[in-house]
Amino acid sequence: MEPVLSIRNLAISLPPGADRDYAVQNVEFDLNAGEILCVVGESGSGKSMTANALMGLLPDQVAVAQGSAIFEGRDLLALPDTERRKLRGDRIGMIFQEPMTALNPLMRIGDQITEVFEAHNRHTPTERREKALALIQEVGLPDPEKIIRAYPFQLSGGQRQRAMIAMALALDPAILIADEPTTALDVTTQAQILDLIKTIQQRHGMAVMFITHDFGVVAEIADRVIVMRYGDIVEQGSADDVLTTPQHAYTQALLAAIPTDSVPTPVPVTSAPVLEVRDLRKTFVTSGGMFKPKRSVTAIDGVSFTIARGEVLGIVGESGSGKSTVGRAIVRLVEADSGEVILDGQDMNSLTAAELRSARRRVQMIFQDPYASLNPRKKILHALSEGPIVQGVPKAQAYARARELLEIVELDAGAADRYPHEFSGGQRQRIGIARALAMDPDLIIADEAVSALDVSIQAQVLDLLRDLQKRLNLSLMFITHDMRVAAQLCDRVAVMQHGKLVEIGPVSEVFLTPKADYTRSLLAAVPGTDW
Amino acid sequence: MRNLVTASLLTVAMGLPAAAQDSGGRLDIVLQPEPPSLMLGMVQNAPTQLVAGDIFESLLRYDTDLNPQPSLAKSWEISEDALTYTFKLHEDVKWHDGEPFTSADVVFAVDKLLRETNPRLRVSLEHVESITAPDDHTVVFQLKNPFGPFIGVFEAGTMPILPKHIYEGTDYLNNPANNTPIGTGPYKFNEWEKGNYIHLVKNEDYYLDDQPYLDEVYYRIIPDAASRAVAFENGEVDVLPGGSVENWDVKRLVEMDGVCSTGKGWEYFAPHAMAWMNNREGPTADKNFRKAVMYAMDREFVRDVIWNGFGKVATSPVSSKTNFYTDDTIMYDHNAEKAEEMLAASGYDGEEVRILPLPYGETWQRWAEAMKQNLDEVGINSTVVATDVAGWNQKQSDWDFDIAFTYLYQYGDPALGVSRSYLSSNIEKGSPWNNVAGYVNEEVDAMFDEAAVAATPEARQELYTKIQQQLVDDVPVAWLLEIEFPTIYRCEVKDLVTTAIGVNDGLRDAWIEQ
Amino acid sequence: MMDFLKRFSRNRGAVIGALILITVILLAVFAPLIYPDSPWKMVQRPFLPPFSTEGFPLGTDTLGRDVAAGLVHGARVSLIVGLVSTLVALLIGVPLGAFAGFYGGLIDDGAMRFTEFFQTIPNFALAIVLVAILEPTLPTITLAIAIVSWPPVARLVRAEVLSLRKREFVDAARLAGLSNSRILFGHVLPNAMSPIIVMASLMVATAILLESSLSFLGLGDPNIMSWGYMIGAARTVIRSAWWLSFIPGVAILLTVLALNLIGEGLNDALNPRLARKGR
Amino acid sequence: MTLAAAIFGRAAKALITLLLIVILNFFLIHAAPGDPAMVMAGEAGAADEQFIQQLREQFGLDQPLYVQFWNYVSGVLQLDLGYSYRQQMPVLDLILDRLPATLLLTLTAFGMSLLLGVVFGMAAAARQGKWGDSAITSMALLFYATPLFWVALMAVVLFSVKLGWFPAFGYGTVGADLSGFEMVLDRLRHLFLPALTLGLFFMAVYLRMTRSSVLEVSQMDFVKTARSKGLTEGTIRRRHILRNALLPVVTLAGLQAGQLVGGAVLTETVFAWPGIGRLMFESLTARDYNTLLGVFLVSAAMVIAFNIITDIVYRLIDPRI
Repeated sequence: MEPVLSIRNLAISLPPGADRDYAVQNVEFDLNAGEILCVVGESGSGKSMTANALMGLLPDQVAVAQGSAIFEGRDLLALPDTERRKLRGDRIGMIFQEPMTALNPLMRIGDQITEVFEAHNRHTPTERREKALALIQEVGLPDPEKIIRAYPFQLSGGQRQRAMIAMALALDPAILIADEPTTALDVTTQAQILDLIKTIQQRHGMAVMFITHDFGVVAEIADRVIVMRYGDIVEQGSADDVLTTPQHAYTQALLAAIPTDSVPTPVPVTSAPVLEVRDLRKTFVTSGGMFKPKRSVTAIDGVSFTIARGEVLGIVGESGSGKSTVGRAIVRLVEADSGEVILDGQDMNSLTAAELRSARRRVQMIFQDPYASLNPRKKILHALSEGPIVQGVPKAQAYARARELLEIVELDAGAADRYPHEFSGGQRQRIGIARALAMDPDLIIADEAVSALDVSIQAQVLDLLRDLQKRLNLSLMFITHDMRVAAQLCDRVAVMQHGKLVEIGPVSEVFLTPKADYTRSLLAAVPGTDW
Repeated sequence: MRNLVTASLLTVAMGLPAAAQDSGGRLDIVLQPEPPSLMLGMVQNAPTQLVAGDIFESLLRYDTDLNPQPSLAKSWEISEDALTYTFKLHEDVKWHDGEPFTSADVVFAVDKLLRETNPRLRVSLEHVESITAPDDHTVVFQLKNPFGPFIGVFEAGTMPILPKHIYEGTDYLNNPANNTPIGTGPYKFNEWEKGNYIHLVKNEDYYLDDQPYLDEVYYRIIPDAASRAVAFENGEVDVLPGGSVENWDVKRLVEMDGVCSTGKGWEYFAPHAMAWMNNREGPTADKNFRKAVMYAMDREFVRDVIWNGFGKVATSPVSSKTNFYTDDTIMYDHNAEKAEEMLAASGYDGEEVRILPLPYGETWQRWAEAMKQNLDEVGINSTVVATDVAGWNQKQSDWDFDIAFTYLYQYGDPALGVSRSYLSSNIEKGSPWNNVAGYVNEEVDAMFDEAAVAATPEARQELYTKIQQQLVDDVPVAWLLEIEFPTIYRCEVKDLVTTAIGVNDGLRDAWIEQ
Repeated sequence: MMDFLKRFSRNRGAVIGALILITVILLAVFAPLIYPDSPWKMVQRPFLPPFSTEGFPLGTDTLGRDVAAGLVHGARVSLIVGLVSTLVALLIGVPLGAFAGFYGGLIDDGAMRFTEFFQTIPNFALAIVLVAILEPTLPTITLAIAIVSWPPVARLVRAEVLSLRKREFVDAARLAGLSNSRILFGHVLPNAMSPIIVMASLMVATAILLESSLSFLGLGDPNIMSWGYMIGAARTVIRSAWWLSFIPGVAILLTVLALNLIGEGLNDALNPRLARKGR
Repeated sequence: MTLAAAIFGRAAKALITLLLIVILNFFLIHAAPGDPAMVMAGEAGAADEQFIQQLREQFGLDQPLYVQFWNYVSGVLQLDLGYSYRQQMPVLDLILDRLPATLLLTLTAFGMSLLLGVVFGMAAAARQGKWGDSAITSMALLFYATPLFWVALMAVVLFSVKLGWFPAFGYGTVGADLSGFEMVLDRLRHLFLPALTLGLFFMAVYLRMTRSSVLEVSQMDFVKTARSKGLTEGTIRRRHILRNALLPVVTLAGLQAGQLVGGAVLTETVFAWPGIGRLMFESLTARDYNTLLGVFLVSAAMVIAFNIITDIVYRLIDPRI
């Protein structure tokens, strides 16, 4: 097969002071006409840098050090800026990860599409509009006449990504570069967008360079795969080969780190419930002014469930399903409108502020963002001991316990005297776990605790959590959007949609014989389920 | 005894210069600050006088030696007993609205309106028995007793003649005509753009032939002193009345080509700069302390540096320009040793003395700073109190000061402008214009009372000499400078300052060389 | 700390600014040693131009006072007014903004209405009126400047606290059972310090400008030699002795400039995320 | 929410703010030492207690403070701002007389500083790190650090006295009887220096804000999107960066309205500009309570109007609100 794009010996240099000299080195691959090539790697592997280099969109201080990229007989990397500009949007299109920020918030969607034609001097204004409408139609957006006049903020995330695709498609490019285009989307939306990209690729016969960190997505969409690590290509081959018989150890490790779909055998819940939630409700009302209408969103709509001592309950759902709000309502970071949260027979919702302060110890949380969950100005020791000290534990004892806990979460006890910024994301998440344990809680709520981590790190933290849960007989409420993760860790799973609990039951039942339609569609949307 | 002084011939001789005057032209005069009103009968602010002095007229004007000159009155007689003043008025005078001017207007204006609204005239009118109009063009003032200074109160700012047909029977202060003054003067009010300018135009029906000479006059309101100087340099304005630019600029401006200046035109006012010293309490209650202050001050330095050489060191409560001045008094020179001696004699214990500067511009501020330094040098602790015009008035009225700068007009006669500051009967809280220092000396009180009504000038001179000797020894007040405010103008402007109140009523005779 | 110094010193402007400011501070501190006599003392002929007479490098003013002495003593006043009024403004603005941002709801509404109210009154006009009412002395001028300067602080702190209080480490502190005030003062405010410090450095500069503007209008403390006073006093002779207002004007300019440069340097050093590239 | 409703809402809130300002200032101003009667008597050069008392009665200052307060506030509620003691005319007339001058000055200074600030800010950002950037930012820093009144004095000396290009002060050539185009030209010549002086500082503020905002927006994803579409840098800057970068500048401009109006006090004094800023300073020294209160009220209303204008501009730029 004839390659549309051949990259040879590509190296991209980083500015002095970066953690390494080159973002990528010795990169060589071909992109063939009509294929989808997935470039996979964890953060910092250089996969996005490569794509940006091809587009000529590298940040100021980063430059191509050597190499060539032959496209339509010319070396992209050697072209003058004006020539490359003419290629962008015309022969090579690109879509990005964050549909929320990749569109100009102040411009109508229609204008953002038609300006592609304008930039390349194609068509008359009327024709441009016609073409834009057709493109909107093609990417499956409803009511093109309305969309063309809409501003980005009036569209959902999935719709915006479709609009982005419409822009990239406008001039029927030979190559589409997609940089993690579905990472920020919910799983069902992701499935639809993947579908759309595939359909369009086939219809237009484009070559697609698809950058992702998710092997599930790879399995879903890729014809060929390149695996990158620290700026090197470690493995490339057909999708089937790489996924089923990975050659390189790193690929093997990555694939092994992916939570499998093998559902654990259900452990029957026997012990008494540590937490009982009864008919919990919460509606957020944005306070209108004198002339502003009030807006209300029902986040929790009559949710009831229990968690037994030593049990792991997963709460899964898409963004906006209310799963995080349930977690925060239980610890009263959000005040519920009504309902009971009974912890060992005591209703948390009826406590006064003072009573609450001492009762809070009993439920702790592990947070999502490892960079925001630790106070950057306090040493780790402080983070781990402040809570116990406030609760009356003597200082010396709290400090000793803090160091001990650091070892429990497999960090060095010396870490106590360092500041958060000295740690990696995975290490910070371990500290977050230690902090929760420090309070000796009855229940730990982990809110998307591994979502922000790379796959391999994610696996390590999950291992740690599972291990601790077993060892310490922790009760855990595990909130996640990732069905695979939930399947791996939880005893029971609750599925939420629009603030309601649509299904709850042992993992095997929910995943293998789902009762609710919504659960089924969620499961169907998980990428790479067939593989 | 002065009898049958008829001055009309005299005026012709000295008022009119030899050369023929050119008619026409426009004059731009700086005005600062913006006057509250042009109704001279009710408001006597300096800027009001500057503008309204050419809209309204009084019976007399005064030359720069304070001799009376005809104005609305073409001649006058004072009876031998000095009790009857008879004025003959010009016959063809019209108000700006065309109504004829008669003696009834004079009687109404002085006896009714001004008696109510002008506190300064009110004091003099206490000596008046009656004001009558035997015919349309004669006015007779009958006095209760001889009052020497009386011939000096017929000046436009003190006794402007206002139209009876407009004011009679109205609420004077709120009469709508106050905004569009109607006078008999050489110029008519035309327009007042607030914050910007006041525009007067020539009175075509003026009773003197050919006069006035100018077509129009703009009084330009420019709030910043430096900008006023620039305006003069740029040729935007032609006349800087005394005090409208800072002294440092005066020196520079008068050295420019084609620029003339004169120190004349202030004789009637004879501004006397002085510092009240609180006679009631604090270190200044002690006479020796006050003398120490007098010796400590370097007033020549102040005149030479701060006033750029303009003015004269004041040696007495009476200005040397005012009648009845004497130099036969103790002289306080700048003498630190004597000051320290006096200070020791006063038993001064280092208490801090509060100096209240006059909030009328940088010159006065510098002066207060210089005084503070002078006092420091002889060992008097002092602090300058920050204040603005309102606060300054308030603090003086409430006697809340140790030393307070001020300057007062003398109005040509000690009985009009000097005695008010020293009479013990004139001690009253609430006004900054009486005996603010709180000086009490019954002997001086008696002599002042006697001098005001003494029949002959010689008798008055004798009394005033004694008064001055006594006061200079008591130093109730630190006399500083006889201030000179030079009027700066372009040399093409002729006959601008011919009277004792200068530009205030000088435009009648002023003309521009074409 | 070392990191901070390194980042700060990488900004050339900031280093220059710091050098200027240190010079000004040294002059201010050692003023009584350099010029033991009162700066008000009339020591020579008036209007000596700079560099014309030995012993009076910057010449003399309208009354023959040494300009150099005035400049050195004036540095103290400018710095004191700048620093103290900033401090007072922070004392008003930081708690107000912090409580508004942290507690939200009615407290926030009330505090913000109050702030808006002060921002609606033209600040310089308010300062003039306040000084006129209280009568100009060093403390009242400082207070007046503080009163018109705090609203931006309150807004800034509120915005910072609003975003910080949603951070997960604040949630964690809450779950640890910490009291609100301990969370606010122990966790939230320390993280808002960087922008506050940057803003404070700029406020000192603005306060110095305000003080000089007040003095220019004759609303200064007449017993204290300040740069604003020197310009105000010299403006009447600006045509014949321009250097008298020029020199203190340059002193103000340099000091304010230095503070601004330092502010930018602090901004770069304390908020590396927003640091300007290419330095 | 519609624009009209938003403006209406703002205006309603503004009324309450204005009333509070009236109340605060009433008591502030009356706390100042001295009163208008005293000042006016002082200006007359001579007065006795009777005269001053007479003035006080005329002005109603002999009444208890709460009565004066009630009279004033009830007057204000009926749009009667009282009578000026010093200028002897209704305050409202006085202010309406002076307001156009101030509006002309502040709006020109505002427009000029915003325009120049944005243009130069963009230019600096486009040359980031290069010589041109340093030159522009240094200039901005200089303007930012220079006292306003000092610039005013220097501008007069240079442009008016030395070069004679522009009149040093005033609102127009007095008595020139100009009309039509000539009058406009004359007014513009008089406007130039004051507007420049007042505008320079704010130009520097907007310049710095624009520059940093442009740099920040340039890093945003949608700019990368625009590049990936093949737009030229000029188009990207104009169409994508500028509009987004303007948002914080507009917000800042609204917040600084109070400073702008306050700065007019100084500028109007130096340039003899017959506006309400100068009126304010004059009536403060004269303790002309009603005028001072009226000016405060009107200038606060101006600040609110500026805020509403920037609000509208913001809404026009940003469809999200």
